[in-house]
Amino acid sequence: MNVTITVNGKTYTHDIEPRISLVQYLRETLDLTGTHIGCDTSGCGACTVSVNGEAVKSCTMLAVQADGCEVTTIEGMAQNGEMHPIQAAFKEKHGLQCGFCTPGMVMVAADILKNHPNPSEEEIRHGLKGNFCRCTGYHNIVKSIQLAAETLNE
Amino acid sequence: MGNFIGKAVKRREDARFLKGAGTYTDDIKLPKMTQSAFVRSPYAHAKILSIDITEAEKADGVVAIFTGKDPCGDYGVPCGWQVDFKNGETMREPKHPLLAKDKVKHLGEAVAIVIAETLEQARDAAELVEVDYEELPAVTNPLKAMEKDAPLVHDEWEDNAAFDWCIGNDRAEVEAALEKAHHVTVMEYRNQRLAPNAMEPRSYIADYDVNGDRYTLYTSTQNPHLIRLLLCAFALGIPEHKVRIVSRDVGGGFGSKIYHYTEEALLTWASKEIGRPVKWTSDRSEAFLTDAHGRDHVVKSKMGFDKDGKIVAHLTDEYCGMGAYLSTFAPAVPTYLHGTLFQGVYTTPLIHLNVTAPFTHTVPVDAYRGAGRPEATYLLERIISKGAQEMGMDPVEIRLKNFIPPFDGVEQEGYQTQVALQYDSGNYERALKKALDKLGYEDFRKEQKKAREEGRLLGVGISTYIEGCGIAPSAVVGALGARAGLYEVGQVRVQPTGKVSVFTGSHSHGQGHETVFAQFVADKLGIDMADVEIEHGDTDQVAFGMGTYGSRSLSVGGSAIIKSIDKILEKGAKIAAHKLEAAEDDLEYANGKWTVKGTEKSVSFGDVALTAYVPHNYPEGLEPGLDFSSFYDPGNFTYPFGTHIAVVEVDKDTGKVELQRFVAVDDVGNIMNPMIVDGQIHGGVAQGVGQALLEEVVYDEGGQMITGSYMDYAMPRADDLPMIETDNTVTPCPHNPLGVKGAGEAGAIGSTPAVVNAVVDALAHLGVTDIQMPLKPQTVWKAMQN
Amino acid sequence: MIPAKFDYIKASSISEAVNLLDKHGYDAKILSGGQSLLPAMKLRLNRPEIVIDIHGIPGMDTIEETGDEVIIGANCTHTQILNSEVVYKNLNIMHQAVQTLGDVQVRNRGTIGGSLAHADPSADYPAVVLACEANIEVEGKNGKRSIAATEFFEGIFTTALEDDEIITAVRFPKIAHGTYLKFYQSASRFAVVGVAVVHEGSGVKVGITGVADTPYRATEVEKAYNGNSDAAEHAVDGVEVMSDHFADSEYRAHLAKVMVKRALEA
Amino acid sequence: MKIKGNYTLSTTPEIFWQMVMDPDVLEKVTPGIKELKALSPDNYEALSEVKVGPVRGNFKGNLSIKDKVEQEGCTLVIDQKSKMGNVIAEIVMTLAPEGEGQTKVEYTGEAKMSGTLASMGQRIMSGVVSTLSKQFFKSMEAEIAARKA
Repeated sequence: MNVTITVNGKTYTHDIEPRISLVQYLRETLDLTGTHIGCDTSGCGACTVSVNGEAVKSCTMLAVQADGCEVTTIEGMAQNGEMHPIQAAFKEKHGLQCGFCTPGMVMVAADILKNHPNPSEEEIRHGLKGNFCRCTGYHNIVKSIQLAAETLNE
Repeated sequence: MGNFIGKAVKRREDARFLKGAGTYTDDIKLPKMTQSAFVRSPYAHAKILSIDITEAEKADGVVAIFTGKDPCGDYGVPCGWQVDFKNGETMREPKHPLLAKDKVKHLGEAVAIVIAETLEQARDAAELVEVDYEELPAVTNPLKAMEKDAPLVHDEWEDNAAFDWCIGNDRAEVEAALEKAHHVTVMEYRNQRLAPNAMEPRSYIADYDVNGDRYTLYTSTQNPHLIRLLLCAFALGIPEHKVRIVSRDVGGGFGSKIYHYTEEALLTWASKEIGRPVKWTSDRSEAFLTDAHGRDHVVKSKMGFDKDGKIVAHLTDEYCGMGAYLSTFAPAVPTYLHGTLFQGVYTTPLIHLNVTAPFTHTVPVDAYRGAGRPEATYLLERIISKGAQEMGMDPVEIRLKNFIPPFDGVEQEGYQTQVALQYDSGNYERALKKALDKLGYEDFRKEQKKAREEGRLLGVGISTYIEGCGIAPSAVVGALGARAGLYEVGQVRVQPTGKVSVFTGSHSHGQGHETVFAQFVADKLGIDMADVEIEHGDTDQVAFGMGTYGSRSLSVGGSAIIKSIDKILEKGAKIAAHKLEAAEDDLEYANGKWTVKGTEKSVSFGDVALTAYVPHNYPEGLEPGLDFSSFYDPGNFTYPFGTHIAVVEVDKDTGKVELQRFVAVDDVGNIMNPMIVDGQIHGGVAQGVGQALLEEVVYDEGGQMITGSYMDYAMPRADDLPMIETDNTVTPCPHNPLGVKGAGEAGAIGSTPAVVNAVVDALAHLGVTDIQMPLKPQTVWKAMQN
Repeated sequence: MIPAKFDYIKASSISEAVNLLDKHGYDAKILSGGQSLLPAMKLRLNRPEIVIDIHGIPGMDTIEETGDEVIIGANCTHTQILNSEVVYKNLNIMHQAVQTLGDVQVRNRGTIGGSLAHADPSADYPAVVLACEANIEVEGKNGKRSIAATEFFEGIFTTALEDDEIITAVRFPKIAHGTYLKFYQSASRFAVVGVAVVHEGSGVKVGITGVADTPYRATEVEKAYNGNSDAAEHAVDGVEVMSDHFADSEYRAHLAKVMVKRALEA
Repeated sequence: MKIKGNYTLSTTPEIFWQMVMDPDVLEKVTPGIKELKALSPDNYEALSEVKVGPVRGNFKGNLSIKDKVEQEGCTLVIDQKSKMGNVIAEIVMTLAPEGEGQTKVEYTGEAKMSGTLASMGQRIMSGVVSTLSKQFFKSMEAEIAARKA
């Protein structure tokens, strides 16, 4: 069926099978491979993108459900070549190692910071519950989000 | 030490990862690429009566379907390490077929591959393949696999043993010492099976080029060259120069991406068969069923102490599950990577370990972060703490009594253990004391006493670990059964402009080689980091290599690069001397230039580089160019060590464990980039804590896996962990040029027993002396009730 | 993972959804947030031929406050409920429950109607609607009806909904004093035991999830309560307690008592 | 997976026994059964569709009855295959008269699952079985009522 979705500010119309998930659409049709697939059961959060300003797991949303929506992926976070303060904070605090869970982490961090501009460590950890990282032990991810909060509040 | 070495330089690979611009294998699309799906066994053990592909072949978009009856069924993947029986019988090495032909031997074993135009079509058609099985009895527990009437995994042998093995002193001597010991502590437990769960599922694309008769395999591997070797020489029998392995960004490995998997070889074969590229990316559900698992030891151990708490003897028998087939490194894990660590950091005079390695109807087991060393450390650090508890001693006191005294490997000789290895350098007491200070051990004990009076259950657990990594001297591993050398290769090519390209056989899957390697290369050459580029992960680009595992990249891969740098500087000096019209001996190299000692006369690195490639005015008899490749084969393993301390509170009503603090003082030798070392420790600790508290692959009696998704397999999430308090002591490695030891596995090795010791400590006054991992609330609560 | 093929229809009104459901009945599934349905479809544990998307139907995603009630539209996401002032002030027990539910991303998509219709035996909402004595508002081809929460859950994943009915809203009485406590399964984060306690005068109403194959009212606890939290001992009276590799029935029964006691004392 | 339960039906063991032994009745009351074809006495080929909550799929396989002791009990052997995995179950059913013309049915057994059903659905499946058992007896009760009427 025909679907119109705005991704990172650009509007696309495609004829897609209803069973195609949003993440497949992003990766296969739009070649936006920054969003990753880490599991089948909505458990790992690697596929997190923003739909109408809210973090969602794009493996657990059909592309047809996103008809008419505004989607932001990791590729849409940097502006004019400048990393978003959250991305910059992840680099500064070594909040990533293999990089696979990272796009999902950045996208969920944006949601956490939207709802908690001055998050406590507990609020950050609570907010990261839906995202697995197997490399960092979360330590530096928490630090990255704390730094991002400071930068965004400046 | 330099501008970059030892500094927390930010990672250069981060920009692409943070922008979603990394290139993981599943991100790659090739023209005319097909997709594939596997038909996998729903049984742990069954006869394949028939496979009917007629309906599937008719499905939309199907390009080809192959089963074990096709030629690919005659190929298999090899094991890379041979450990023979104690009685001299050769290791039993079953064929590990690319597709099962007559029998399936573990849940998830592939019986057919369906290749189609799209992934959806491949999946739909795979459902239409009808396989008729006759289910057979299965065995999943290593101990039960060695019972008399256990179902056989491989009919060609009379029992399920793949090999057996022992190390250490004479068994009778150890037994006699235990007889005479003042106190003997006994432990029996299972070091549970774990699923590595790198966040990137395995992914492969095979592309056969008919014109050039060449194969390219894009693979999410930790060691591209090793895969090429195994694929070419063992699995498919194709010449190595016809094969290119490309492994761009890899999303974590933790061991699980070392091995040569059947899917890699099968796709490579199939691509030639259909004349088009074939892709396969694992689902997480498939990953649980087919990625090599870790651990799975059944352990019975005794440690004898004298009346002062000094260890007098240690005897252990283990049954270490191999799974249904022998994975690439599997035989080495419970033997040479495990038994050789039984000395720990203690002066134990008598040690004997006996290992039986049975096949079971489960997915193969192989190296998982730490590989054999976490299992050794868990045993030692638990049993010494249990011994202390039983004898009424403090866990710190018993360790101090038994520590090997400090030695630096230069002034003092390396420490020769009872179990083959010679430790390079160590100061175990210093790390322990630093960790105790960081924690505030005495204050904690007071707090704990007060808490107990209030009915709260606080506990502290200590683990003073050592590991052997940076494998290794090839002659040694060869004598121990390795079928490959374990050196590393580093090529340094100085471009005519003075920029430097480094080609390394080490492969980063999160470790940050592009940054750390550039740090020391820039410093050694006295140039800017921006002028150094690190290349890896493509066998057409990098001469040779053995890959990244066993915390070896910096100590082995880094040393190979250093060797090439030395050659560059040696040759550069000749060119510089010629240009400066001075004797080589009169030159000194610093800050990127050769200077005639005591003068202002100098020539820069860039000038020399240009001269090397434009040799108009050039030393006679010297080859042009500035490009060297070196093999480095280390003289010994490296031996990082440290102390990990966990503080927990146990909910007395529910048994739930809260990890409140974790202190890690690690000695990984010299540190190139403290930020990255800390990061490695954090991640390792999280995985070790995962094993202690959460993780376990559970197969039921029939061989079905009941923890096959993130709904049932628990891994640490952000709210399961506290901030991890790290620190270091530095005892340089005496035998490699960087003085480094390795940090990748340390966290996972030291942390697990620290957490379990802490929980047992919290419950000690209730009479609890041991609990089986993982320490699920239910398990802890039940331990408290007995 | 890719679901088997299906047809997708987006309903623009409740009556359209009901008609579609009536027409396709057995072959159709309602999609609201999809957080439970889509994973099951991807694993091909479920393969509806028709998926009727009710997301976006006007009027189904509002939270309203009337004199003594809070009415939550079935399509309200968990996040909407979590962020609602009305819920926070008048139905704080729901606010507490939503905090423990899933994760940020799941809460952003999943809906209360979807969760209740799915009737997972370990979901959080069922305990709360039982303790609050909420009413589930449904609409089918025979019109609208209201089902008392106590009549709604019939078995594991089984509810009193007819094949042609969909949930349109949930009507809660305002609750001044209520507590939701959860002990979660460490992998799925679903409830091993979830306890909702509503205080009313000197009595309590207790809803329990995760323990049996159906969420239930712990009537024996309610009878024995009388201000004394020892009544928690009756938490699993007459209940067949579930068992799995995370919590066997002995431990789960014990946990139920512990959690009920804590909730009564909160 | 253990299966265990009991149910009291408002009919005598004699009548209940007759009903259970009648393939037409079995086909009618067993939830999801679409077709029951007798292969030999007490041995049927069954086609079924199970739909409980998140799980829905077509099953195909055998259903047989053994160890029959008239009006006292028997063992049901179920061997069903599907794309999601297979189910093999042996359920021992015992009947005892109870009160005025009633029958207490106790059933106990073990079900073995494989494939996705086993790795993904353990928690779900125990509930599915209990729901299906309840549905079976509910339908049986309805059938009894219909016969009485």
